[in-house]
Amino acid sequence: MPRSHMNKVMSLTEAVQEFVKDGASVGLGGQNIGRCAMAAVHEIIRQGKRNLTLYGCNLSISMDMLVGAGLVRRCESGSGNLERFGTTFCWRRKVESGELEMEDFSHLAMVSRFLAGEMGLPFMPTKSLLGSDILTYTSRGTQKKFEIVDNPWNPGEPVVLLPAVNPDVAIVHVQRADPMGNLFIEGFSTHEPEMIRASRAVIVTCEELVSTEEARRHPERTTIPFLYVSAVVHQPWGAHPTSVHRYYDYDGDHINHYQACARQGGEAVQGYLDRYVYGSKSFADYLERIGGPARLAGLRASMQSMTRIP
Amino acid sequence: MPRSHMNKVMSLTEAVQEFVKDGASVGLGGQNIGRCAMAAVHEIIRQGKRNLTLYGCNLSISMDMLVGAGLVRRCESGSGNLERFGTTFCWRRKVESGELEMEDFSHLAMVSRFLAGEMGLPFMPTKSLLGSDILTYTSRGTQKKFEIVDNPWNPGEPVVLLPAVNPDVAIVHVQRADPMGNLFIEGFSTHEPEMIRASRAVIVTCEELVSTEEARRHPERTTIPFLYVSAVVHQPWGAHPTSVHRYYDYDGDHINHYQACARQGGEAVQGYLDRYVYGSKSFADYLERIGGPARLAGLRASMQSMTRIP
Amino acid sequence: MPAPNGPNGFTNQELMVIEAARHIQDGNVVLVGTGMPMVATTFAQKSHAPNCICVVESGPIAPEVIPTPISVSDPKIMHRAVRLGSKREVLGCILQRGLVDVGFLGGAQIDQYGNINTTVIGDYRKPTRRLPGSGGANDVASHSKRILIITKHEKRRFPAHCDYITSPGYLFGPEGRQKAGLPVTTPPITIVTDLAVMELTRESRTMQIIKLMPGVQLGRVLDSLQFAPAVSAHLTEVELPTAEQLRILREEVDPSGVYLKRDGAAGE
Amino acid sequence: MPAPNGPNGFTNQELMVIEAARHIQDGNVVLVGTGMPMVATTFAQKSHAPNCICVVESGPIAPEVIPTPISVSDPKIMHRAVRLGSKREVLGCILQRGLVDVGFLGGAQIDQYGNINTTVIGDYRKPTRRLPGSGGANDVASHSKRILIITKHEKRRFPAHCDYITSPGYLFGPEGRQKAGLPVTTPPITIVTDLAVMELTRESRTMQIIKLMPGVQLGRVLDSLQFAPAVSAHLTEVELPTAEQLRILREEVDPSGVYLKRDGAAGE
Repeated sequence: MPRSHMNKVMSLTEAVQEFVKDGASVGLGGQNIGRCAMAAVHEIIRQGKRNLTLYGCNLSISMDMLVGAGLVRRCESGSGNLERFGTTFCWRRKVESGELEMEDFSHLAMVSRFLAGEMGLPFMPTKSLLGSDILTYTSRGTQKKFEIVDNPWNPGEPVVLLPAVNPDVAIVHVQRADPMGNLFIEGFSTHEPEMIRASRAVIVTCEELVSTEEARRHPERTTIPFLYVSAVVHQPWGAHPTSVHRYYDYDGDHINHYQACARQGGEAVQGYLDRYVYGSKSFADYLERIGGPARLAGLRASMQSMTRIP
Repeated sequence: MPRSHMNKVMSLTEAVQEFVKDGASVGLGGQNIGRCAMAAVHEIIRQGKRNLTLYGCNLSISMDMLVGAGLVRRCESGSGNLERFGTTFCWRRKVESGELEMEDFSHLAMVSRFLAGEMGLPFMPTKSLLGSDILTYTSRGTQKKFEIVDNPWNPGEPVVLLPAVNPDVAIVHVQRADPMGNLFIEGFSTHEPEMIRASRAVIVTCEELVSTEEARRHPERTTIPFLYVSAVVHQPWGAHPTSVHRYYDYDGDHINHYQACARQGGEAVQGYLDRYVYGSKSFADYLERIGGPARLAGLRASMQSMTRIP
Repeated sequence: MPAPNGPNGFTNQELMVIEAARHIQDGNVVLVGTGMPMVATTFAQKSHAPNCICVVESGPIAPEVIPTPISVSDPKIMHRAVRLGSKREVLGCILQRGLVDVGFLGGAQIDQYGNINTTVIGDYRKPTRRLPGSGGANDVASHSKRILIITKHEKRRFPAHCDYITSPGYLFGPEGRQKAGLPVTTPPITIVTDLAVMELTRESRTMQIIKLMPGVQLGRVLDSLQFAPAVSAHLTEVELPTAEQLRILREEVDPSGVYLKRDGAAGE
Repeated sequence: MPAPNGPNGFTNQELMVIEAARHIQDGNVVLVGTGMPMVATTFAQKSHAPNCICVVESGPIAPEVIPTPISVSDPKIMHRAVRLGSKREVLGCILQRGLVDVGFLGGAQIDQYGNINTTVIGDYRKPTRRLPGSGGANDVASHSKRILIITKHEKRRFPAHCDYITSPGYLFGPEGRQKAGLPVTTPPITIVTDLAVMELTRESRTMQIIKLMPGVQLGRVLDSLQFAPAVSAHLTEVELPTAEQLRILREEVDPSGVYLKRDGAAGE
């Protein structure tokens, strides 16, 4: 819970220092090439937070970069990939080599676990997973992945129970937030509503910092109320190279560049991180390195061609 | 599921004829003095649908009128009352006399049961109800009200499981809907999102019928997508004498009038129904009987004094 | 019937509201219904706890309530909320999730263990009087970190045991909540009436009288309970209201006297 | 490599998409990912099933997809949706709720029972190749009333048994799904490839070849499976596409050839 309800605006440096600890479980927002909290991920890498456990539904480039930086011990998720841009190569390599613990669920299973977490419940039932090998195999380090119980209202019918997830901290990038931490998400919201409300702390980066009057004027449109949010960071372009609906398109060239490094591994990944993360003093500096205003204007124009921009 | 996705607009008479059967389980929207689906309730009473089971969280005047008309066999809910306007007197009298089965839950318990229903699950856990007499007493006619299980992740910790509710039909009144059945709810939404998505059929009355373009322009603002909705009825003032946020205030005088009849029971209730329901050819006729445009303008002005009107 | 008394001419009903509000701290998240709980919480917000956050079970989160809502579905209770959501969001994702600091309740019967009955007087199957039922009260009593009860002090409201436990206090003794598996095992429970303040704590777990309203004799309180409560060794008198507190209560919180009667007759 | 053939100079990859789309009926609710499933569903919408409804696991409901999304998080897949919601709304309140008529999947391995593997090649604990994992596929296969699988026909993709069952087909035989307690016990499962159409039904429960692509010999299909499938007594050839179907596919569905290669080389 927040220290003050009224003003949670701080720098990303402060937010990561305060709310991401070594060994933390971290919930990652976004999906594939959309709305991944890249600025926050860069800052976690710069601060070298180690031994992390990552939770999400689809984990993509944000997860892969943390894995590539050697900060991740374990993942629990429904998938790891960037769809058309290929798999998450750093992740794949470390799962194959056994360096990274991976616990597999389906996307609905992960949503169900966050749903239990946000409702203050120890577990959530699902009718997915039955008969599949997701219930056959468990990762090293998993105590108890699931329980199958008999439906008390229909004896003989098996129901899967999955344990709640309450991440120590969630990292999300949204379109708009106010200083209290009221969040306005546009486009798909994936697993974020449940994950945010399930987390013990939440760091939010946003394209625009708006007044709380925005929430009070149209309170049905507030996606998430402030009660769950710990830190609000104003970070335009904070999801680059992934897209932010109604703000900018994904940067296919840069994603391909990252993927080429990630696929190669070793020095190529280190080189990418040196140039774009460790070597950047800030996310603003990174944005210069990826092409600056000219490239960003192109991504904005590409989004504009598809949808209303606010 | 709907016959056609594209146009579900029909009259209330048709909607009730098609989707409310004798013996049906009916989910009621609204709460206390807000957004109760009164026009739909009048039509159910006029068509004399019998032997109903009502589900809701707070059941108020809509439930009480159906009970007063002798159409209800059983209720499952968290409460029955109109707060400052007193209890639900027809309901109270029939529960006390044993003529009406009443199964008690808490509001969160009912929400949890609708949540199970909308998620396609047979049950939902909760940590409410433990230790209370809600788990001691069950109504006649209840097969199995709950199950207490041990938390597999924390042996020794009891967790309550509650059975899903999937009403045969839900009846709700909303601010705006489009012909497909996309719904736009303003103000509190109570248990309606879960109840609507859990129901096998849904009759929606609305203040305004809008174009589907409204949904496509701001798809984050659609409260409920059309997939769950069976019938869309354009019925302005359809929640009178309860309020509709941003459209009109509750009609305290008329609620007091109903309550005086309900408290007295017998001929007073019959007189109320004869005058306002059976005696009204339509809801428009009813609106004339309760005072017509002059009274309605006052209720709209009262809302206008409190909040923006669209 | 309590009459205006004290230097500022207040009623015990007014002081009851102010005393209840004193248990709300700045920054607290308070789950309230309408009536006295809403009056007391609004008073706290307008006096010593400007950053206390109201959440209302029908969906409003952090509204700036305008006087005087008479229902959790009253438009006045939604005024300028930062979020108008659903019951699941409030009762599930805030209350059951463990984020409510203070749960504020009333009740037809409150027994020596702080259990509350709002369901039935007499036998559940053959009721003398059927009451509205739990509403969100069972949930509030199960999950709030602290429970505040505000009620008019009448002997019939304070039986040794409730006819029906709608909302759990300490159930049947010190380990009652723990044995039942309730998520919050030792919430402080405070009962504020127009005669006295009583509480149940981690130590006591049955009702103890800790304060008396100004001018009220202990004997009168004891006579108005159907059980023998403990009496604090440090029994004190409820602090008098200031003129400013009374002004806020009368002018800003309930200006038309929907709940607070000026003539000294307690409202519902 | 299939070359343009037939009267309209189509590729088998194009016909594969059109044939898959024929299994979508007007008014169906279809849960799709990107790639071939999205291409085929968009084609169905623009040809014979204008009222078929797309839902996408990341949150979009009934979008009017513009060409050509490459991810379920691509803005193109959100275009003019009637609702942009959450994964819980789509995978929980639509899919698990039982409202999806057709679930559309691909897969690295598909076995004789229609089980799908997208998790791992080789041993789960010591993988030869780690694949992306389930995503929403397990959920789609568990809850859809009908399952459509579209894939390039390569022998390595069709083992007798999947190395890992990510998404359930009929598991290990006719009663497999029922014994496992899956909510949909006998979904028709249809596999459309660039060589043939195969299906599993209530009766068969193992894979049966029912149609061949134009000009493809049965022997070639049999050689491209690692198990011996049944062959329908009524084996037919896949119906040829019309010029209008090809025009829609090429001009309206994937005009820049993101997934559909004109030179006959199948996309991913």
